Amino acid sequence: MTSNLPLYVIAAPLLTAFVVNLAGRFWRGSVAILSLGALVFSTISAGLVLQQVLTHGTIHYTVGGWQAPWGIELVIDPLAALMLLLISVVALLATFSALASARQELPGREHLFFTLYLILISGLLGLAVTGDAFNLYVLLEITSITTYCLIAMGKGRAPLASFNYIIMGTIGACFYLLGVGYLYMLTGSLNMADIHGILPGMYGSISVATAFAFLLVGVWIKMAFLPLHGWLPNAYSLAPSSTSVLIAPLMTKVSVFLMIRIIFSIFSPDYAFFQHVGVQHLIVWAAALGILIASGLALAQTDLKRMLSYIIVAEVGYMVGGVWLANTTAMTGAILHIVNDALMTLCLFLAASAIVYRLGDSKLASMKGLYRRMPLTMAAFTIGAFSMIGVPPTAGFFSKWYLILGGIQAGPWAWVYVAALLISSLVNAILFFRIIEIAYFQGGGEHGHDAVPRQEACAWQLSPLLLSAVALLAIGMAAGPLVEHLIIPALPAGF
Amino acid sequence: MKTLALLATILTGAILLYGTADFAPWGDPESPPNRHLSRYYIEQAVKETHVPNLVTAVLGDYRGYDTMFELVVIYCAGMGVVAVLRRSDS
Amino acid sequence: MKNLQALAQNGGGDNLILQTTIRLTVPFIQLFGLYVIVHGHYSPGGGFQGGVLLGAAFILLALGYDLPTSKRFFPVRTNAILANSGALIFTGIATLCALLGGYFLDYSILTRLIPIDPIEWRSLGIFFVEVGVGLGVMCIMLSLYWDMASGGQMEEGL
Amino acid sequence: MESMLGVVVAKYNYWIYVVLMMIGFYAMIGKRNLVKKLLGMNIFQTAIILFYVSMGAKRGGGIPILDKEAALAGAVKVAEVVNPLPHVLMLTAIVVSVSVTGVALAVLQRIYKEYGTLEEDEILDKIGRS
Repeated sequence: MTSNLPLYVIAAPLLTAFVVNLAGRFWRGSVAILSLGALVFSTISAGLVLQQVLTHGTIHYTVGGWQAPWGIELVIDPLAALMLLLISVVALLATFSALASARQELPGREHLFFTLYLILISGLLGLAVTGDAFNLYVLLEITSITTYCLIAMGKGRAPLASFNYIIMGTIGACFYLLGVGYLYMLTGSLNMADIHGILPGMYGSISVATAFAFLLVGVWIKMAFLPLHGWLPNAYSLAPSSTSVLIAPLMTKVSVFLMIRIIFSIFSPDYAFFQHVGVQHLIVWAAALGILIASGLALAQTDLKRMLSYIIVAEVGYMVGGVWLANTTAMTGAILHIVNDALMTLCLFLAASAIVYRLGDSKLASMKGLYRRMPLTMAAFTIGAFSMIGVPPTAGFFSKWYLILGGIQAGPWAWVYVAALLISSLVNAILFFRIIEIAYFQGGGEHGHDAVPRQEACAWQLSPLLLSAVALLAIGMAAGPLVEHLIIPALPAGF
Repeated sequence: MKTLALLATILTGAILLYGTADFAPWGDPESPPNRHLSRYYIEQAVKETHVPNLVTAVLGDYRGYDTMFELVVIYCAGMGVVAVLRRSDS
Repeated sequence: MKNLQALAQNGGGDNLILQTTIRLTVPFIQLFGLYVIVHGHYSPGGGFQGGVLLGAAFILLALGYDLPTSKRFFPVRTNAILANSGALIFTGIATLCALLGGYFLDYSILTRLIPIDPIEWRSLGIFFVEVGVGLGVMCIMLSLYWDMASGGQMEEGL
Repeated sequence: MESMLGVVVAKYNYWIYVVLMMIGFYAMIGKRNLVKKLLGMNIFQTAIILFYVSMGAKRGGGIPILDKEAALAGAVKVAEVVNPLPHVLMLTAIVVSVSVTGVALAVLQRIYKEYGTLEEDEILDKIGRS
């Protein structure tokens, strides 16, 4: 009899979502208390689960007490436990900021907003631990539906962006479902471990290859891997800031994690990477091309949130490429980059949300003199930006380091990926120094220092922002031990 | 644009049809999906849950976790529609 | 003819036959919906199907009369509260099983509350869960119709 | 040629679902009217439901509702009962598809209020002009 702790991590936000919806109608203040309470509980439990998994090994939790192939099984391996902790920490930090923005952007609809918000978090947590291929589809749809609604709650063009996302997201989910159907037709099972055990006998089959392709394409659409990225920039930049602080850091990273799950838990690295070397090379090259194109598009943007959205698309290329380089170093880099990128994106989007909260929009042109107006916000933004560029003491440097080393290790065919990574870092530097130039050197100069009154974002937004910036520095400082004790054990088995 | 869409559609359909090559023919009682899990459900579900309707037994118990999230999905849709459309919600 | 057009323009074009038919059939539709939920163990049916039927009964009221009538029979606030309770019944029972020391959703552990045969509890647990599903689906279906038909204004329907 | 025909006849269910799915998929990515895209999405999802249900079919199989006494005595012939699992999965998929359709319709109403049209080209025109 194992403990129920992993499930409480998922159940706490889910149950609270319903209670928030009920209680929020009568007393607005309860929304903040309940959501924060549930997420603090989830974070602590997730920490305990991670510790338990690291000491005692993978937990197999059978929901309803039914043994694995018959019932639904949750598999909490070290990587899944790490994702649990990452998701709950990021969600907790984002919630502080979302509470403040939601009060400003969606007055009177906070209880509805936070109902969907908590269910989204619960769905993401569920995705991290599920060991059942069909259950993964259901959870994928939960995260999608809540995201569609949360984006459509924005003003102006937001519903149109949301509709495009609905069409693309449904294509992705349906492709995934088709892939699961093909696997079910071939193996008669839905449990990932069970499929993993049956499949090796039929690896030569065309049907297995088709299933693999459709599963991958489905997840790629969800994570906006470059040729399939069309929906992301609009959806993330037009969503209310209270939404984008949660979905921008988490959705794409969880999808990358799902890709790792599909490759390692359903199929095997041998099949995915080495059976057809040409496919592996093609995907890494596509990732490299994706990084370059997305970085180029980011350069053309004049809006902060839109620019950050294109950077997210580029970062997806880093991680997909890192996974498909298929060596231990690159895999370490990819997993470390999932953690780092979630925190970096969180930091940058929290800063963007604070800026929108004060300025009303996120146009680069209106950010003049922002260093004098909001010094702490911009300081944290700068740390996030440095991390995104990959400046040494910050977290971003180390994951890029591992990725580049992995690229070099993979052999001469991967030089495109390494080059793309370096060029994209350079482009990021240009991007962020342009913002720093606008916000630090332009505006306010001719009127002296007192022309712009100091007007910091409210404490609800500032504290998580500063915390995430400190976390980036701390991860950077402690990168060595972190990789050794957390990332290396979390590398998927068979590697 | 339309030609591109048509090509993509035909390509997807062709891959999907080509991928059915190794499938058992329709209605084969010995095909993998009819052999592996379903045999256990048909033989054991009534003994283990006392529910003669196998679909209900599997839906409510063996895969109850799915069903829970299924209810959450439709709940989300309801609340989401209220959040997106309704202006006069008190 | 002119009279009818004037009636339709004033929104008074209510159809007596339609309304009487709906008034007569709604109770039977609801009864059938309850039957489908309750009898899900022995015949095709279950929470979703029955919930949709129950919701359809109220939607029929809103179609034949108007939206305010259906709101009088089933107030908006009650709808929201029942939808939440439906979802809470399911997740609550699931969590209760975990809190009692079993696995999540392991209904047989509920014997610790009321000591009957664990396998009977599984059957009973499925039933409770289906009731929660039916409640939730009924409210959500009606709420979806309200919002769609009135564009979120909640004043007049189709 | 004959063998090709034999293959098609033995697996005609897949042909039907693929054709249906292609219709839906084309509508989703090729049509310029947003409602048509939504309808395409519904056709697509229906095709997948058809695919799953056809997987569980068994020649000579009956409905998956058993006689309780016979089942408890272990007297059920597996060959006479169709596979219940795809039906369970598709109940879930149907609910998901209903939910997505609902949300999409609500979003479409918002778009219509904003732009007064549901033709993608006209909407893009209006965005470009403003």
